[in-house]
Amino acid sequence: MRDAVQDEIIKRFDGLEWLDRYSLLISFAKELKPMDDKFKTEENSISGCQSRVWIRTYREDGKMIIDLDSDAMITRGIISILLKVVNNRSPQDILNLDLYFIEKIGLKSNLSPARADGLASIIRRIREVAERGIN
Amino acid sequence: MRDAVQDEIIKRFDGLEWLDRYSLLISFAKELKPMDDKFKTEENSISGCQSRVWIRTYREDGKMIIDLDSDAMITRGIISILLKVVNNRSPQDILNLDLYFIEKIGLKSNLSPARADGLASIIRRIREVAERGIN
Amino acid sequence: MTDFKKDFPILEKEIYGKKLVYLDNAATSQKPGCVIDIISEFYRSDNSNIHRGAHYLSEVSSEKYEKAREKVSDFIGARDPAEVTFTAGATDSINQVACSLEPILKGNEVLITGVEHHSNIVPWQLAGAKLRSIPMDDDCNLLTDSIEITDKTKLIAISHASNVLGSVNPIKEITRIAKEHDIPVLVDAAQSIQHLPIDVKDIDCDFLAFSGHKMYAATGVGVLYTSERFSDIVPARGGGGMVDKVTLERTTYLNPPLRYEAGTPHIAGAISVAAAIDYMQNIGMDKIRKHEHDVYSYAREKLLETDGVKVYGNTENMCGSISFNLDNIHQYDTGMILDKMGIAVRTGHHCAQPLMRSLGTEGTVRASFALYNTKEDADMLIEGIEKVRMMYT
Amino acid sequence: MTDFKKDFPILEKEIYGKKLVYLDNAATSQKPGCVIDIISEFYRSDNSNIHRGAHYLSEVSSEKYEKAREKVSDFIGARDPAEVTFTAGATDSINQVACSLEPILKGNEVLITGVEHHSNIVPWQLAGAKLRSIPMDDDCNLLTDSIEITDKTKLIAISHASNVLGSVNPIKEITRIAKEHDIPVLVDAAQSIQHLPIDVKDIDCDFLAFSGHKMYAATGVGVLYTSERFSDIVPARGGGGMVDKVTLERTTYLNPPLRYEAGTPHIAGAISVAAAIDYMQNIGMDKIRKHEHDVYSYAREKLLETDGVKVYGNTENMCGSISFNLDNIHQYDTGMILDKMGIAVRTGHHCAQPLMRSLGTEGTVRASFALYNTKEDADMLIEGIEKVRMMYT
Ligand SMILES: Cc1ncc(COP(=O)(O)O)c(C=O)c1O
Ligand SMILES: Cc1ncc(COP(=O)(O)O)c(C=O)c1O
Repeated sequence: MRDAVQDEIIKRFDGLEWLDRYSLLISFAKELKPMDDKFKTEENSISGCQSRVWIRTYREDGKMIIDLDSDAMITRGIISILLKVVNNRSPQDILNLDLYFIEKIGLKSNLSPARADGLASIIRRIREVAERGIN
Repeated sequence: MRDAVQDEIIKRFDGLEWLDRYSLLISFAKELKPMDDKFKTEENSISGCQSRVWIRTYREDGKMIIDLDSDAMITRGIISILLKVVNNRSPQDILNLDLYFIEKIGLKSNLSPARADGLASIIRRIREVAERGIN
Repeated sequence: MTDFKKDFPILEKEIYGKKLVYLDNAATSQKPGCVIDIISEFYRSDNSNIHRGAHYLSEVSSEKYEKAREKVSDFIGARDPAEVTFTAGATDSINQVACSLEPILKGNEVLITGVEHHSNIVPWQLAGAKLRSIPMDDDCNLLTDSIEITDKTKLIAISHASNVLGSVNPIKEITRIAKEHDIPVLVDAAQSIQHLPIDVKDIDCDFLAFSGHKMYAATGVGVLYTSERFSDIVPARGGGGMVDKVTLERTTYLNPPLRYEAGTPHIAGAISVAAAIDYMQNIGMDKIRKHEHDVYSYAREKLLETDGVKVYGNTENMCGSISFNLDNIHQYDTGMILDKMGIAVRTGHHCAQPLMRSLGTEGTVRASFALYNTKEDADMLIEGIEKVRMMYT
Repeated sequence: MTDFKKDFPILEKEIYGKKLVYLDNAATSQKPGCVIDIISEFYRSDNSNIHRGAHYLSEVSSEKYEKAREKVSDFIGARDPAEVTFTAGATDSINQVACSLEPILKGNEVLITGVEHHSNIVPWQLAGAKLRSIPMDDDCNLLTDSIEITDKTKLIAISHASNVLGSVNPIKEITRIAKEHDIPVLVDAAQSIQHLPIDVKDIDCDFLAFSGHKMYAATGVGVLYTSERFSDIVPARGGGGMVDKVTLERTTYLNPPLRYEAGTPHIAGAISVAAAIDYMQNIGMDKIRKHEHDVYSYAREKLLETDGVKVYGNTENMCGSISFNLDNIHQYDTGMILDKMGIAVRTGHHCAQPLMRSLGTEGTVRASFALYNTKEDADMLIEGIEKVRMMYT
């Protein structure tokens, strides 16, 4: 299932060298609105070892609003892109999403089970919230 | 230090095939006077896993008399040869002995530390007794 | 029948000028070239420590390690790879369970069988448990009707197949009875994982232990399956890789499988287990089992037909090992002479002294088979036995 | 200086099109081709289970295994090979000691330092001991004058070198103090065995633990030196190979070393440790140490000179690891970008959370060196760091 937002992101990464990809990630990171420190609590954190990630979600007009932040720039960059794709959608939409951009822009290694703090656990957490939003 | 008894034994094994060596060991075994069952006690046994070995020693005219037996024929064969070399000598003689026949007749593998019941532990036991005989 | 021997470089060897006939597979199996190569390849191009790596090689190693876990998980029919942890071997796996369950076992009772290997005896003793055996008949069939479970019985720990006799225990029958009493069951699969189909869901055991080196993989690696029912027991070992938060006062643990893997694991070993499973599955498990069954039955029959040979144990299903003695000839003598003919068997108590006592012998000669053994190997064994008998008369 | 890199096949590799600069040696070292070949060779022509073998291959394997034990014994200056047991790794070695000493430690106290790896923290907690740290100054020098020993102190367990900082602890000073109070000392040599001369008689420690995989040998194997003073403690693990007589009621154990090696050991692993020692000794330990010292000092100085780099710890003797952070850049970011330049470092808490807390950081970037690293590798690291800083401004 094609998705315009993801396709657009994939295009921006297309053909870039590794280091340039990371530069681009950093510029995405800079676009991300920082989370208010008061929300960076233990409960809101996604446990891991490499970088800390906080998540906060709420509903507005049936849409899920997701607020994510991290103390590492690369993680922020990934989060920033992820939010472009998943934020502000209905829980069912989110569950239906095929996040093919991850593989296409070469972030698959961040998904490995070895990376407890990787994209995988962030996505898992978002899906869990979305599922609770449906039931 | 050359030793006539050992040299004689080495000559008998010389040039034999593996299986023939073991046949010869078995015929040596048959020469060995069996130990009286009443001496085959736990205390007299040399602990090991592969075959049981019993030892009994006493002194006669300053010489050490060693009585050895085993429930396995190959071990009996080895014991039988060993006794030809070490039996009926003074403790000091026994301690001075260089048991070169072992390597020469190809029994070295029976000496490996892995063989708790091998020749090594029998020899160790004999030496221990001989040492006590000196002090 | 294809010739599997050619896959195993060591089987080309000559021992004392005779072609090696390796029948000591219950002690350890040989390794196919492809498994050996995968170990080398790992060290040559992927080696790195796993988990939490910030770098490429660490990702590669971690991925291969976790893929190995998945492969094992599928192979034994686990619900989830998190139920599979890599250990240092079957003995280590059993010790870990004994250590984790010590608070429950101490002063209580573990029910075992009369054919257990010391590795399924001593760990329970060290945990402070008393041991009792399920009765068996003279052929070493477990008398499951006579299983007696008391308030003190906190675990049943049984081997799937005996390393001495090759007898296969009715483990499903036993887990069924255990479940009625709500008692966990540990299955020692050290001698079955390489011979019999195993599905932990079907067996319905709580723990399953086996070694890599007996199933064509590296030394120093084993597996412990821990049912998700036991996903929160206290880990037996502490160290890097299994903790969440550590302070001097208090430490919290990760979830399984990492919870049960303290320290750097045997990464190459785990990968070799997966490679060995691949090797077997490429041949086809059914094909292997049929071939093994044919050779095993043939060898057993031949031995039973041979004059002056006493074969121990006789149960409905059997695999792997056959134990015997020659009349009036010490097992050590038999083993030594067979060795000189290039035939590798093992002799002694096979780490099963209680069984030896009930068989009324100090030891046996054990011939144990693997997928590469053939009827010709069995013939060589019989021929060897005849020669031993000749030498001793 | 000869080029040792050529001895290590993996160092030929390119990562993302860049030549690999491997600086994650404190996590695990790479293996020289000769060690890899010896492992393969073992499986191809000697593989068998060890001890009590009645056959040729078993004798060969047993002998190689025992020779490996002797080699390790000589390497660390043990009085007798019986003081050396092979384990599954440093973590496993420490856990075995914790388990054996549990009766003494439970409810009492183990004295550690503030730089310990979780593997030298959690096992003592699992044994029911309380932990207290020897105080250190801001540079992570142990304040041995302030060591406080109470009636509850039953063991001192210290790392020889820190896996995070590279700081070397004054272990001889500590064993001296410990002996005055008749308290045993365990030395965690996981990060020193490959860098510093070690003589257990000279150190006068009671236990010494290290891993094979960090000293150019296989994964899944480690060593535990147990002084003959502790030759009769209760073994931590039970199983085949370590017992004398086994009945369901009572089991007696063999003497060390077998007493402490339950189950089939990692035979190929032990042999690989001996091969790794051979490899190092063939180069010459002094030569290795001088070279490592030169490269380490050079890298450290360069890092200290680089703008915006904070280096942690500063003790008189240092080896192996250097930990640092770039101002305002998360260690994870630094590690990821360096990785993309082919430079493998590790980032995070390095299994030393208590130390991280006292350093006031969540993690560091760690570059750790082995005998094959060169000043050029250090230059590449510095160059990489400059690039990271550019990307982040
Ligand atoms: C039935 C059984 N259980 C456990 C073990 C122990 O296996 P390992 O020595 O690989 O730990 C063995 C190996 O001989 C065995 O045959
Ligand atoms: C100081 C120290 N101790 C212990 C260990 C544990 O070693 P292993 O993971 O090989 O068991 C390590 C390894 O990181 C270490 O650096």
